[in-house]
Amino acid sequence: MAGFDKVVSSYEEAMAGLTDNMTVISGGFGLCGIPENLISEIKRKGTKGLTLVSNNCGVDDFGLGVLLPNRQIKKIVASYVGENAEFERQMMAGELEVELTPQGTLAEKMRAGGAGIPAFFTATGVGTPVAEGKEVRNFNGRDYILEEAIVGDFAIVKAWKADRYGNLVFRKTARNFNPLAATAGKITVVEVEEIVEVGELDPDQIHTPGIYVNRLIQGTFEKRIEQRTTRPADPQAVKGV
Amino acid sequence: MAGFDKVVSSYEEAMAGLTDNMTVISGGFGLCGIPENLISEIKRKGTKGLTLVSNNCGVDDFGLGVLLPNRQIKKIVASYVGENAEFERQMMAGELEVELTPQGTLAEKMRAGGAGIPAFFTATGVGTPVAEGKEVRNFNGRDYILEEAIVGDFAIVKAWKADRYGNLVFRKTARNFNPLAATAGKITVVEVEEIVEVGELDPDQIHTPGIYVNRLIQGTFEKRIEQRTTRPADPQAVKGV
Amino acid sequence: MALSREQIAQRVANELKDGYYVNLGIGIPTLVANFIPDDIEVMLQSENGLLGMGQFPTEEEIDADLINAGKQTVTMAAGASVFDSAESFAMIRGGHVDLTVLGAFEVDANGNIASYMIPGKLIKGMGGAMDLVAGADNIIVTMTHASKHGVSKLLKNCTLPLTGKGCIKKVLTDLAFIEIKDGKFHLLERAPGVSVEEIIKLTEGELVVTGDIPEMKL
Amino acid sequence: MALSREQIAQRVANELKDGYYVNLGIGIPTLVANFIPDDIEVMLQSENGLLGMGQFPTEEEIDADLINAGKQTVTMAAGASVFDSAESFAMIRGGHVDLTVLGAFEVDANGNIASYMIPGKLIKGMGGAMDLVAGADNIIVTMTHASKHGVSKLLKNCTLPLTGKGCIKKVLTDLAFIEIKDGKFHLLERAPGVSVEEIIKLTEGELVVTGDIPEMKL
Repeated sequence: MAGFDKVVSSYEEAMAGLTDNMTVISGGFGLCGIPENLISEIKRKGTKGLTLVSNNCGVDDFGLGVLLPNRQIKKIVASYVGENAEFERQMMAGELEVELTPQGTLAEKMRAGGAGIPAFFTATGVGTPVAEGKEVRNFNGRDYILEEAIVGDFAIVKAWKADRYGNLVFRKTARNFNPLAATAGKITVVEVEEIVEVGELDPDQIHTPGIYVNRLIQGTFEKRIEQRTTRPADPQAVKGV
Repeated sequence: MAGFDKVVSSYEEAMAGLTDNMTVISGGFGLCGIPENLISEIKRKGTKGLTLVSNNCGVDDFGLGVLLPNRQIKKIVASYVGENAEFERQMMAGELEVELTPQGTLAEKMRAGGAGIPAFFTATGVGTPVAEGKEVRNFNGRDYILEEAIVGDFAIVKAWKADRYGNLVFRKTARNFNPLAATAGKITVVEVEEIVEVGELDPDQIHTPGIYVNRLIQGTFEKRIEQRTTRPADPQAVKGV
Repeated sequence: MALSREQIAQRVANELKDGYYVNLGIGIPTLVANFIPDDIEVMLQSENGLLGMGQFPTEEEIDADLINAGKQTVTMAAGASVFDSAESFAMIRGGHVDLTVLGAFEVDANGNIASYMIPGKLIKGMGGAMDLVAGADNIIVTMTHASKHGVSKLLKNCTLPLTGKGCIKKVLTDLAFIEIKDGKFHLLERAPGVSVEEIIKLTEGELVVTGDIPEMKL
Repeated sequence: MALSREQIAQRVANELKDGYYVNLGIGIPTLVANFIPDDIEVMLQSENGLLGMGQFPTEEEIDADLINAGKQTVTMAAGASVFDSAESFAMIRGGHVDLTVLGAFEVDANGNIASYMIPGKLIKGMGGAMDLVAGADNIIVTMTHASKHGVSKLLKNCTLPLTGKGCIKKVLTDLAFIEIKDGKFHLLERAPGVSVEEIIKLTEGELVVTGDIPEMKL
């Protein structure tokens, strides 16, 4: 019996069933907390015509950006798509459809997708291009627009630790969109830095219960940093300059 | 400077500003994780005409039920109101207005209230008395009803641990509606079993960030159990009978 | 002979599959936990915010902070997780629970269910039942087939306020296992020793009987 | 003389109050953190999921898992908490943040703001800016008063796609601190050495000047 053991042994197995023209929701913010190896596997498979839902689209040679050169992405739903020359070229050339979505609305759309809420009202975007074609309704004297949920054929997620049942714990701001993406995939695939025994994680401290997770794999991560900002180790040293 | 120190020194101070006819949202499920002493303080103050939003209304002599004898409650929004004879009497006599709300819808209404979502669609309650007077809309072939958010003048919450900034950690199923109530009060008052120093709680493991908390007090709790169900300590002993 | 409460629970347990996340309602559904086959694993979801509900605690283990949706003291199984009520119903409403078992006063041939209110008599509230029936694809309703006075609970149309509309496909009573489709009840199995005629007599809604109806295996 | 970027940040910092939860946008707003008065405490919210953002890390402290919304490596202050993006914007959208400071390309006399897109030229996206301007009651926009070519950015009507409609009440430019109400700009303070006439000249929207306009205190 397999029971609740979600662990798979290869990235090929992890992304099995992903086919052309599917919708994939990805966790991550910039290059922080992105499912690096699951993205690489999609590149390797060469799946085309994908609709990607992710806050950002990586950079030219890392993150979701690696799916651009072979034109694997048909459409992207994102809040911020700077930092990527090939992205800009494809968008300007009309080769790539871009649906800019406010960051909070994007997060809420994923949550709603996972939570069986088909649509919700928000004040975000009222009177802006984001509101075009959407219903506007007044509640208690203020206008709101109706936004619909997002569900993915796949969700790809990066967590820190997991047990074999797929209970997940995230680390610092690498959490970001990952717990939301995890709820919104018909098939949710998670890669983690460490898999621990069932029972090791404190039930009160699990960020994503295993019920949302279909497949789990342990990976190694580059964790590239986009803006390396530091302060001097010894402030006295600076003052002394 | 007070900074972010949310600690108050008395229950009187904790509930200061609560006046007649206000709306109070309470955490708790049955008698589990209820803000016992904040409820007692409302009883002591004798505030009347309250609209209470809570999954349950306690029992006759414990929990929110203690606000019934002096007719402090005008209306209750709850999912389950059994286990309480005085409640039933007042309801049947038309002295108490009851708005039965499905448990998941109630939780989502609180979350929406705290999250600036004025309304959302849900399939829960379609075709039932809950749907009366509510908009029905079809998304992707299924009917949903529109439910509106709830915001309280006060929210009363029971947590396990907190730091002085109001960062909260809940324990086991005493979590229930508490984190949701905490987000939905114009003034959110929290009582806890233990207040620890700022920095002691792991930032990755805080259930409710202090931004939602206005006042914090340390209390002692009876923690009454509604259904005391047990198994024999040693199953062999039973078999041996 | 009509099934006992335990036998109803036992028959429901046969519908469990390895790896199922299951929500068991109060009453007979709770008993299903006692009959989970040894060769499969299931995880019990309790809508007050627990996935991985364990057995009742010993007297020493009792913890007022750890209860199930029936407000009974419980324990946690290995791999359990705790969450708030919004997350709990996100799971339920979002269709992540594989099987829901709950009781009812009435069901009808259109898949409607009434389980939470008898106007003027019993007004306790729906708790999580409306969310559960709206959120689950796979629901088994457990109930007695008829009242003590022989009044059917499997109706043409529910008479009590509904808990959910058109959402019930499977009903297990003390007499029969029944599927609801196309506006009709379809008899799948009968309780050991109970005749098809007896079931027909106690079913108000249209009952389709196709071929030989097997006895349940318990 | 027109304020430097640092001076703009410094003037904004005077608006901070003890116990404020503050979201600082990318660019000049980020610099505000360097000018928080010693006698008050504020907590910085970063919309990627951090409340209690600390200073930049030392080379040894750098952690790829700990960044701010500008994707810069940061640290956590004492009492910090981490959460997911839905929770972060629940805070923002729900009005729990006390002050938001962000940049803009244009604002107009109706409180509209354009800050995220120059059609055909700059299409990077709005990130969290639309949520921030929709969620906060208390917003300060920081920007240069006019372009290098002397074209005003305080307009009758924004010309670029809007980030938010009717949501801006306070603008701090390199020349002036301005309040927006009743469809007009109201001059509150001028940068040291900058004349009222100069500000009028560089403000396209109607500018109300009432009485003596004090110089800013930095």
